[in-house]
Amino acid sequence: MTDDIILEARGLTKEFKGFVAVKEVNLQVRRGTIHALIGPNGAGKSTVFNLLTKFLTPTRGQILYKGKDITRAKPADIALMGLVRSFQISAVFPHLSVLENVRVALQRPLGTSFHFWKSESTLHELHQRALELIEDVNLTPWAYHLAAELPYGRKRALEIATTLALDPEVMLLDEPLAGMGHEDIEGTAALIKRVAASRTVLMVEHNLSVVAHLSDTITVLRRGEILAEGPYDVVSRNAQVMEAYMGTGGGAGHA
Amino acid sequence: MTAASQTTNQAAPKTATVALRGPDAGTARTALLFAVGLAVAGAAPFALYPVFVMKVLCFALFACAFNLLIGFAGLLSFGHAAFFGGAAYVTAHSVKVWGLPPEAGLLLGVLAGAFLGLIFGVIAIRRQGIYFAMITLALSQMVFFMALQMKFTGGEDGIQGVPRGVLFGIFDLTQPLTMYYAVLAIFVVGFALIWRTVHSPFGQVLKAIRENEPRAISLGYRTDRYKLVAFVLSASLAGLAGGTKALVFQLASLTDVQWQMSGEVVLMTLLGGMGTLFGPVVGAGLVVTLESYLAATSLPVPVVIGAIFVVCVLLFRRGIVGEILARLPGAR
Amino acid sequence: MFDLLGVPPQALFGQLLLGLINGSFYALLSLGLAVIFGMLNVINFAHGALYMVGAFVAWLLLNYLGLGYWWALFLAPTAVGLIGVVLEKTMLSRLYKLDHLYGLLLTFGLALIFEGAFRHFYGVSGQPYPIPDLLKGGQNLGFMFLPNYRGWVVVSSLIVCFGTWFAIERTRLGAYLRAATENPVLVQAFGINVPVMVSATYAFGVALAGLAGVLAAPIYQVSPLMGSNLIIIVFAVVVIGGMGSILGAILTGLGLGLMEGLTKVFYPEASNIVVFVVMAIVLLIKPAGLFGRER
Amino acid sequence: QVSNDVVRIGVLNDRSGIYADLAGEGSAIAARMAAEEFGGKVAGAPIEIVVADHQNKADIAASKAREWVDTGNVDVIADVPNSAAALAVQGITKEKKRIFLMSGPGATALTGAQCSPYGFHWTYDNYAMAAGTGRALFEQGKKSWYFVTADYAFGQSLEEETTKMVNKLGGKVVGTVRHPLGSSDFSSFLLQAQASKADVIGFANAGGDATNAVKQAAEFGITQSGQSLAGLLLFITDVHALGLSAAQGLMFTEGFYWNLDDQTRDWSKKFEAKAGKKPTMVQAGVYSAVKHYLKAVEAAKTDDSDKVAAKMRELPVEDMFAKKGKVAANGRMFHDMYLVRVKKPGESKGPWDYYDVVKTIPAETAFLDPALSGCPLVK
Amino acid sequence: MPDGSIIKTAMLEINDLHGFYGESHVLHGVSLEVRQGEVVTLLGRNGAGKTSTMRSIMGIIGRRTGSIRFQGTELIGMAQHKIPRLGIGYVPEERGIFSSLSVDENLTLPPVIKEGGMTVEQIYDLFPNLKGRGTTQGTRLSGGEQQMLAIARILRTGANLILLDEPTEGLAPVIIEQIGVAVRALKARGFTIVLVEQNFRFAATIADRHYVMEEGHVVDMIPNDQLDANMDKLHTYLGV
Ligand SMILES: Nc1ncnc2c1ncn2[C@@H]1O[C@H](COP(=O)(O)OP(=O)(O)OP(=O)(O)O)[C@@H](O)[C@H]1O
Ligand SMILES: Nc1ncnc2c1ncn2[C@@H]1O[C@H](COP(=O)(O)OP(=O)(O)OP(=O)(O)O)[C@@H](O)[C@H]1O
Ligand SMILES: [Mg+2]
Ligand SMILES: [Mg+2]
Repeated sequence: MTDDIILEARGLTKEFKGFVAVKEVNLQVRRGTIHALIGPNGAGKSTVFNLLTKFLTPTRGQILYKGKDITRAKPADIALMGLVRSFQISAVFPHLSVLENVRVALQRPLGTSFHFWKSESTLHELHQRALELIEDVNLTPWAYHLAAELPYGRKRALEIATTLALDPEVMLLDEPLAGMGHEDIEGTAALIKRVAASRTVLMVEHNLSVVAHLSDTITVLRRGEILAEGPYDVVSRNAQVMEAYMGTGGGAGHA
Repeated sequence: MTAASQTTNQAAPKTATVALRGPDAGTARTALLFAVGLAVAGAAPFALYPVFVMKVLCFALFACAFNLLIGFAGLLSFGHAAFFGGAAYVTAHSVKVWGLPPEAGLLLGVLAGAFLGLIFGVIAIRRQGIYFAMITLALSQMVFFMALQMKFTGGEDGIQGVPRGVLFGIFDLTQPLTMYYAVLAIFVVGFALIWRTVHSPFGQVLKAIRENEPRAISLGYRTDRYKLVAFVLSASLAGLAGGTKALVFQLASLTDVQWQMSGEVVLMTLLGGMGTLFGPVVGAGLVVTLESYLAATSLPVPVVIGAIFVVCVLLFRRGIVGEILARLPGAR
Repeated sequence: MFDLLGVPPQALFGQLLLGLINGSFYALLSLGLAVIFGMLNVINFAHGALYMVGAFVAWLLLNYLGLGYWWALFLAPTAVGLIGVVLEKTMLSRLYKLDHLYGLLLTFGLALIFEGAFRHFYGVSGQPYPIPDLLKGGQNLGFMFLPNYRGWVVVSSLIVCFGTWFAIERTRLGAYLRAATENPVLVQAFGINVPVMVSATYAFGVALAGLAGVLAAPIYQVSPLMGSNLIIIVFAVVVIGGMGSILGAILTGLGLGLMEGLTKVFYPEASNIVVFVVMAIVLLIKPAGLFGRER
Repeated sequence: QVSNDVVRIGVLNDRSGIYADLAGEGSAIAARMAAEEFGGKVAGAPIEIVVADHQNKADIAASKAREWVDTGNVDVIADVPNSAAALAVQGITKEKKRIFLMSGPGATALTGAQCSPYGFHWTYDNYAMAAGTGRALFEQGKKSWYFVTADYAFGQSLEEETTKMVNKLGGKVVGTVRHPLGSSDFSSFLLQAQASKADVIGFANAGGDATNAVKQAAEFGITQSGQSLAGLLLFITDVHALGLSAAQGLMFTEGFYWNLDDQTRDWSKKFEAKAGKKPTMVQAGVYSAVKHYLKAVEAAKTDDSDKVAAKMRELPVEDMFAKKGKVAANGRMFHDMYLVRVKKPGESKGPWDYYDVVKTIPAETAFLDPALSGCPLVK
Repeated sequence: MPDGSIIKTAMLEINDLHGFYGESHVLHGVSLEVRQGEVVTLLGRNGAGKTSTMRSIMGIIGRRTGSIRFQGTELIGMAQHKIPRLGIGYVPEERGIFSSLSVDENLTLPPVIKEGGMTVEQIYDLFPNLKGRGTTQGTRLSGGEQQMLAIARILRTGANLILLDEPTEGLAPVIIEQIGVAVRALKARGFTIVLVEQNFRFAATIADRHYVMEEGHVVDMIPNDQLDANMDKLHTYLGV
């Protein structure tokens, strides 16, 4: 069943000047699932995430994507291979319109990105696809607004639309719901669920109810090591997890 | 790694400057303005002193090339004199000593600009903001010292008495009006190329990089390469301007490679309006006029130029054209 | 010059010592730049001009008030510091919320004004400034003749540099400075008077330049142009060192002085560009500079 | 017979940069003094003087000169320090047939390959400064040289000219160190020069480079150890800037010194009343050149350039600046030069009393033989 | 330590507060009151003006009008750096950990203004994650650890009014519980606390009263003991 594994970390370790943030992590993400990474603060979730998306280089260990070793690849390269991340703090191009934001992601496959002598109108053929994506995330009324003018939640939606434009096989989301109000959380969670239908998602998230609702598999990290893994029901009943992460309220802290 | 630490600092994706908006103003209006400008420039040699207008055009092209970088890629180069002056030397030398026709001389000048741009770019492009400015400044100072020491540049005498020659074997550039229209044509070509670049697929990516570089990386763009291409493009156009200037004045001298020249082009762009298409043209016109006016007064030139700098930065950051655009209804 | 390729070791040592003297000027100036940059995020292009002003204040004190070197050593940096306060309060402080490039452009304009004004009033040939009597003469070190004054320059600037380093890296004040650089609003919200601290820092940074100016006056001509070429080299020093640390600025300054000294022996034609060549190489290998942190 | 009924003289020089002190407004004052001596009129037409700052930029000089000639009715351009600027203006005046009176620039090319029938090189040139000094010092018994040379065309040509002269006379050059333009610290170079034990350390550089080198030589006690310092291009303003205590003992060649004789003292006093300081050779040269030009206009009764140029070559130059001066075919004005030594602080009797004139260098040996200049006008 | 004589008197009174960022007017007449020793929360949707209210108190908003009185002293018009010296501590939403400072330096940065603050030992007991990380660069801590550090450094200063802007954001449930404990402990020691929260279930466990904000002003005040009765209303306000 190994070919079912789209992204894999083997013995992943990251040390910062003697401090071991991630220790011998073996992680397997199956194709077509939503996989969540949770754990107490400082457990190493973001670090694992950054290692997988090449924004950090591992001290030891190996990262395989579709069976290929990408341990030494550059961030831009893995994006080209279909492994795309989102940022913890919303990442849009503020002074481009929503349409242009999405179009920037769509235009690369045209192969004209270095063509400074071509007219911008050669990009108009992308508009239809861009508008479809925008429609998907319910941003149609905003399509011609500058991204800077969007409210926070909509920015997140735009970011997801932009990411989808790359048609990634794997999406990595770092705390996609952080800082959102209740009204946005539900919408965004639903959106993630929808877009995940045809791809693989790995996310870091503290909002347990969302994690419970969305994810197929949950990996719990503690002090850089994997503490437990499995579906929510299993993991949430693990005593160690309760002690290290959920606390007595069993995660009731969050709405 | 670079990018990792950048992500943590992305709270406010950097827009290079407040002034860097405006470029999206309506194409129709741009075209109209351009037509008017062209008409004015076409008639100018009959009303104004042609050499003066040619000088303005050379500097306008130089400033536009510079603006391509600061205004549309968010990179402040403080070393553009190296491309401008370096190309002037190469054009002057190839025309005078090798006896090449002016078009070949200009082409070599452009290539020299591009080559220097490539070297500067490879070294500087990995750093942003003020670092980038300081590195380009330092590198251009190195080019200055080399220009001073190398034999072919004629040291502080410069290359003098450069023949203008016959363009494409047809246009005799020793005729002042022919020279004038040749310079105008060069300017128009350069300007059009810049306009095209800004409104091209490449320009789009550049804008995206300026707005949020880590995000552009995560979308699969190797941003350094885009910045490098923009840099080389800008350097080549600066080279075109420098080569043309060498033909107009029939000389190439140290003035053109000095760091003060880099400062001057920054001033032109700032005064006219960074990130606006026409701003640098207006700025260049003003600065050149001012300098030729000041030459005949007893006012200390650097003090006046410095004061304009300070005033622009403190009160007038959008520049003249930027300010007009900002006030024009519907333009933003 | 080729017969110099087999330089005897003592002569080499002499040249190194001379390099160290230049290095202490670089260190003093790049330290000032680093302090200002660290705090205000401004690349102070006017640094070279204020170095020049420092030297001129010394000269003016001597010629109009008859106050000699030792007075100047104290008064000139103070005067330059006061100029700094005025500049910061009236101009720079309006730019902090904007892109840092504007600070560079503003100070560039200021540099032109200072230089132009001094040029206008005092010409460009420069003015003489004598070595103070106490430091006249020199020591025969065997391998070279070391003028006392140059010895004094090295010692005093090293003391100032390391004193500054200690104050910033090892004291609470330094922590305030660094924190306020990053997030002045928040530091203010902790009850620290940030605007005053910022002005004081700028004043201190430029006062260091003024001090360097006074130290330089007896060695070089006091001329309006003395700062403008130096500043670009100091920029290169700062880029090589990386803006990360104060210590980096000091050590790189000294190191490059030595490097330049060696070049003057082995290949003097290149002594003006050696710093830039080093810069290019360092940047290719270590984009953040030798001591720099990636931001 | 005068075009536009006015003789308009354009003084084009550096009014804000490194040559502002030795040329600048002082040159304009000198030109006006010459015009006043003619009562403000020549050949029946009023004399007018216009000035402009070329900011040491060749292109500004060129465009200003062009503009003056094309639209400003300027008949003659004077001064133009900075060789690049002068060469540019020479090209234009040649093309446009206007008289060009050069006092400020030093490039020998101006009377060599780039000479012009309308160009007159008046005050000094690099050859006179270099070769003249080399010869004069040799005759003083100083035979071995060490050069501290600014590493660019100008410095190298000074060094080359001096070397040629020293070798020709049988002296020798024991070493050279080339420093980049704009070096502020010369201690390394001086140390090397000192170690060479040459009789003379020659500074083949100018402006700030030269003054810093001289000042630091004093600091390292080089003159005390018996070596002589020779400047190959220094002006009285440089000595003024250095102060006597740093400059004492320095030797170099001058084209003019205000304190030479009664005539020079007299004129310089008038100049000082207007300018606030004593004249430099460049400023005195502007006066002399303008005066000679006006004399030629008077004699030719026209301002037609060809006729005036012919008259200028024909008439002897005779004023407080040049005694029995003569304009050669290549445009070089031959006059006596002076080898000077800077006084010790104690010897100076007042402000600007800086020189002992060691030797008068006769015009014939001071300048390069026109036949060797490479100027096509010399047959 | 709070002085016994002013117990039950108003510690903080805000009246008709208007706040602006440049041209944009974001607070439209906020009025509220916090008494000595109380824990009060500000609830409201994103953009309701909770953070802006706190920033107004600290004087770090663009411009403000109206009245803010702290223990009787008017804060509007007062120099920014004097406000915290009266005894107000602020933990900003974005945490504000300094990357050029080590964890220790971050912790000791705010000057101690009054007695009664926590000692470093007590802080480590409260947030064990911070222990032993003293020399780490501040922003190298994980998101949650940074949040702890941001709270911890204010507890040291002895400020008697503490403004906490979304202290639980990004924290693991266990840590949230710990923070709840800490807040109750502080309250017991007499501190007054104003808390911005999205997470009103957490808020309900610690607060005395809740102010609900909408579009730049206070629309309701619900005492904690009447929370259950007002649940429906609250749900509409917050859009849950
Ligand atoms: N560059 C670094 N240098 C030193 N320590 C680091 C660095 N980056 C992370 N750490 C440490 O590694 C540990 C794991 O950090 P990480 O950011 O991965 O945690 P996390 O699980 O994402 O926590 P949170 O939920 O709070 O965001 C933390 O203790 C952190 O302090
Ligand atoms: N620096 C600023 N400049 C302009 N407008 C701002 C600024 N900061 C906040 N605002 C605006 O002020 C309003 C109130 O924002 P505030 O941050 O106070 O809301 P909040 O209730 O704290 O929301 P959140 O739950 O998202 O933190 C919002 O409309 C916001 O867009
Ligand atoms: Mg994290
Ligand atoms: Mg908020």
